[in-house]
Amino acid sequence: MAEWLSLAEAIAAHVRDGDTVAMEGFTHLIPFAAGHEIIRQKRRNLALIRMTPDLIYDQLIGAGCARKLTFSWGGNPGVGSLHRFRDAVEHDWPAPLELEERSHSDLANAYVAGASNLPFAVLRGYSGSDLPRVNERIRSVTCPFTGEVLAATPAVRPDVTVIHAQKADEKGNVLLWGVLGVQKEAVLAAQRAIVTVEERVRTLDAPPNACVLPSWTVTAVCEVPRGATPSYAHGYYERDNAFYRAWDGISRERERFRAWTEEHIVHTRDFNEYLRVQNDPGIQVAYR
Amino acid sequence: MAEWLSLAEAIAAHVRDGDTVAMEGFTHLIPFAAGHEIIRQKRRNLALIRMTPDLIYDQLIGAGCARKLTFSWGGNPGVGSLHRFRDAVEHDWPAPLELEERSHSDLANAYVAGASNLPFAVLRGYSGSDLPRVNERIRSVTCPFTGEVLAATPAVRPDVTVIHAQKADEKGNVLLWGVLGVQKEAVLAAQRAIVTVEERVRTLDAPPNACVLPSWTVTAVCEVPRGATPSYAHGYYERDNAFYRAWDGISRERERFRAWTEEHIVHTRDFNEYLRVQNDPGIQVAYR
Amino acid sequence: MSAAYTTDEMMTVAAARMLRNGAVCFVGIGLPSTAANLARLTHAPDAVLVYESGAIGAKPGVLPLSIGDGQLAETADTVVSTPEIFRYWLQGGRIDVGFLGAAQLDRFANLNTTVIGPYGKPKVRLPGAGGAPEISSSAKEVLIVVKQSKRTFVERLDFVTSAGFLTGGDARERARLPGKGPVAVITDLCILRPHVTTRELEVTSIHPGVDRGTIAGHTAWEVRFAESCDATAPPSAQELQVLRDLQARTAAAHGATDGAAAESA
Amino acid sequence: MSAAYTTDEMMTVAAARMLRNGAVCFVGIGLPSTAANLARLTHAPDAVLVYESGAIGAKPGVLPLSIGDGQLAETADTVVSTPEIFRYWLQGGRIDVGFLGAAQLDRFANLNTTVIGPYGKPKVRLPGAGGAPEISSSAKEVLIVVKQSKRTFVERLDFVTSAGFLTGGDARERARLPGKGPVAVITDLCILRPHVTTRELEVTSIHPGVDRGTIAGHTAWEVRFAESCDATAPPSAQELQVLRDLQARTAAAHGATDGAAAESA
Repeated sequence: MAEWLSLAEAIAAHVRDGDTVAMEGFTHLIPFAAGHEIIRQKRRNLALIRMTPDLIYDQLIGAGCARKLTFSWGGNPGVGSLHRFRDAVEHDWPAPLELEERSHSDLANAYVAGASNLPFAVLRGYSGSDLPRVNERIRSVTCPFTGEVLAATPAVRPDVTVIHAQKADEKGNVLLWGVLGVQKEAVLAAQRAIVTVEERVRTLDAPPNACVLPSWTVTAVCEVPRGATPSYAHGYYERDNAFYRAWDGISRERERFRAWTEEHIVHTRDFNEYLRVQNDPGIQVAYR
Repeated sequence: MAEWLSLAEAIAAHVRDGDTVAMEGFTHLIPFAAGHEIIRQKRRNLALIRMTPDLIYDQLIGAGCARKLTFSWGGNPGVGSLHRFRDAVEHDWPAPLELEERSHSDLANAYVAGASNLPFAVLRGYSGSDLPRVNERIRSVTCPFTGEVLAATPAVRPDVTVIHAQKADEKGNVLLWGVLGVQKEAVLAAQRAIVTVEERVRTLDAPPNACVLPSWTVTAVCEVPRGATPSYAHGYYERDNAFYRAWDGISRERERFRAWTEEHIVHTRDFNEYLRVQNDPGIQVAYR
Repeated sequence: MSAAYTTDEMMTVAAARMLRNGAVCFVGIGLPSTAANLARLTHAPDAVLVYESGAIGAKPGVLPLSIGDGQLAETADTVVSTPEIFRYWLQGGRIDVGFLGAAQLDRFANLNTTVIGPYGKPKVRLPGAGGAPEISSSAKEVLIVVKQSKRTFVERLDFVTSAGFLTGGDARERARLPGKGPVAVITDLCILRPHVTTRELEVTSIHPGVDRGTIAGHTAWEVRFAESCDATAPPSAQELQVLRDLQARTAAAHGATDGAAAESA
Repeated sequence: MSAAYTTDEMMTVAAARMLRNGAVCFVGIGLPSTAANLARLTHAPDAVLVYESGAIGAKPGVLPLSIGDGQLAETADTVVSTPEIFRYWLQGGRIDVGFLGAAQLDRFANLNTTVIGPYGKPKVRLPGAGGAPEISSSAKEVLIVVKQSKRTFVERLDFVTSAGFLTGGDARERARLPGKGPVAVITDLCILRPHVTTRELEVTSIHPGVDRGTIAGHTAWEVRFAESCDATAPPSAQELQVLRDLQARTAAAHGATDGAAAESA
């Protein structure tokens, strides 16, 4: 059964130095508040997994939390490069970053294998690509019926998965909708799962086949309104496209990135204070 | 794009003698009207696939439409045996029936492989079971990462899949909800798909992550109200449990089964006339 | 104090008691569903019932006649597809307890739901495997509910549909099945549990009014009795009342005879 | 008659024209999304846009800035999970046309979106594969939209992220890739198509105001011209107006510069 905790408590209890951590959300519902809290609590040597690293991992990598990144597309969507990611890969700053690089189809299948308690997944992929030459964990398997050779990829089994969702009820049952990404699989593939939500509600009132994660599949649930901004939460707020563009400037140089991170993350108490410093339009009046 | 047809037209055009046919619906939304029409049109030598054969395949087998059955559980749920299925297996009546027997988990995975255009699926299954000894198409595959040996099952790729759903819009986009079974996978695994629906509507008004089959994945769509009875259609009508129990008596002896089938299926023009003969409580006043 | 009760009621109550509160339970139709719902309505209100039709957290007010009744979907926390239920939930290792029935079982709790007689020319063609082979391997624990008779408790299965402890001893571990396997067989006469090393089933609790001779007379192998063999507590008045109320509501809703149970896994 | 237009507009219009009505199109962000939506708003109202975020049949009123914008979900026929979109829809063989961009491509339309320089110590670390390797193999046809320059149209890729025709000839068929591969590369200068036997790209249509020397000067290999090399029709007034209206609506909605395009696959 999920335990309702503050985000600080949840990260303190369930994300440990050296852990393999998946933070998912495919452009939608990216758990930025949780990412900030990991930086704030100075976790180190994390093996990060995420299909689209996005700004959330640019921040974690630049802040020195990561030793490894498993990913399939590392850019600032609609804008350009992830400068902290590139700086780590191209210049080992602030530390070398081991890459385990895959395709979207591969990583999506690898999460499915993890959720299904299988050691590997089979896909029709990578034909003619150089990726299997630089990642020895992309292998092949032969169909025992047709003799066809297909790509094989090891299952993803994170120590902890962190996602953001729209709602959870008192018991900790979680509901998300809209662009679902790979969140359900990432939670079910993990040993532990932390879910931040926009609202804590009495009942979910979910449609019959909605994406619901029962309380007993979740370790901790935390109420963090606007916890996905600058990503968006369908039905709650829009994507902060201006911030995605601004990030290009904030992150381009090491010093400006460091100053921004100190002011906005390290020296803020929590995500609500971040929203205040950031002058986020959604900050509740109560916190001003 | 799906074409709106009468059920008789759809079966005439898209179900051929000798076809591999999957009619799915896991206790819910079983396409009985379509099954009757296949009997009425006297299709022969069908290779039937279905996780839970149920009354619909008992009828098709007893009527002599089938040469083969791929299945995982063949009973009358909550009642007992499928007598026509048993008579075919135990006494070759009305014809020998080749069995390809699997487990639920296997067949569900095999449909997923079919929908995914993979030649086989991998599952953790059958350990210690005799089923692989009697079905040489249950094989094994070795994980290229861990060396673990897992079960492998060939993909299901029907010539035609037939399902029943709640609604379709003018364009032929199909919506189903409630117990979803393996219908989406069965449609996507097939060369052709026929969908009967409770209602033709202007717009589906589906929730964002509902189970929708876009029109371009469906070959023919047919409006057949109550087309799943004696199974049920969530939101429309309940399961006719009395008929499931009555079937035990109707189907137990060959002669009574034959007489029933003649009167109710062969000599009725369509499913509406069947409902009238059957004195179904849902038969529209207009047809009386 | 308890009212008079039938042996079926004793069996159902004994099975229900096995389910601990909060357990996630994969339920088949018939006796398992009755027992799991009785548990939910008595000592285990937070038991999570998962039906192979995809209903997770179903809380039906009456017993379903089929594994996919509408009420299961309506009362569930969520309803997922059949592939998902077998892939992410059962194979994924999320099921604490799987309930199974069988047409035949042997002393190592291996189960047959496929055929009586040879596979190619069966005397009786049974429904088949359903979900049982993977429930018996992937659920963390398995409970078997079945009426006891020499036809059912056989010396040798005609067909092994689902693995219990295979040939006994550590055979199951050697076959690397993920779950622990059967922890109890609950019958209308007694409760049997696997011996800690041999894994042969032995009687650990005898229902009221039943004697050892009756149990031996309903078992085709020479059944063993545990050293400390208990007497099963009779159904309490509350257990009986909740069970009978549930069956009365079910009969009113379905027009079903309460004993209607299929061997669906 | 058409108004003055930019080379980017010519490229987008030429790409849009390639999409036939009713085609099911797997779309990445940036130029592919612009072109596909322009097609939908002009000659191909029944084109089905599938975004890798899971939105099937999206009909956005403005261009999405990211692959998973809320409007894609709101206007879609259905939104499925990321695993499903790659498994059932792309790998399942349901995509008629995949649109791709690239940082580098070679004469056989192989694509690089991974690194410039050596993989282990790159000069420029690009975003990576995304969906491209499987789009390029599983979509029935692939359209590539990319600005032409010697930095982009290279003699030899630093890294092959996604297969075009590999080493040319029947190499792609021999590698048993399911889809036909690239059918056209649309640039700001011209349209190139693979030669029927060698599969080397050759210029088949030259945009207005561009000459062969300019194209050769923007290609690092010795580019070939088809025997019957056409002149691309300039954007029509209607095409331009629909495109500009779309971009104006997008700018108003996002405050985005219209050229903002990532190399997301």
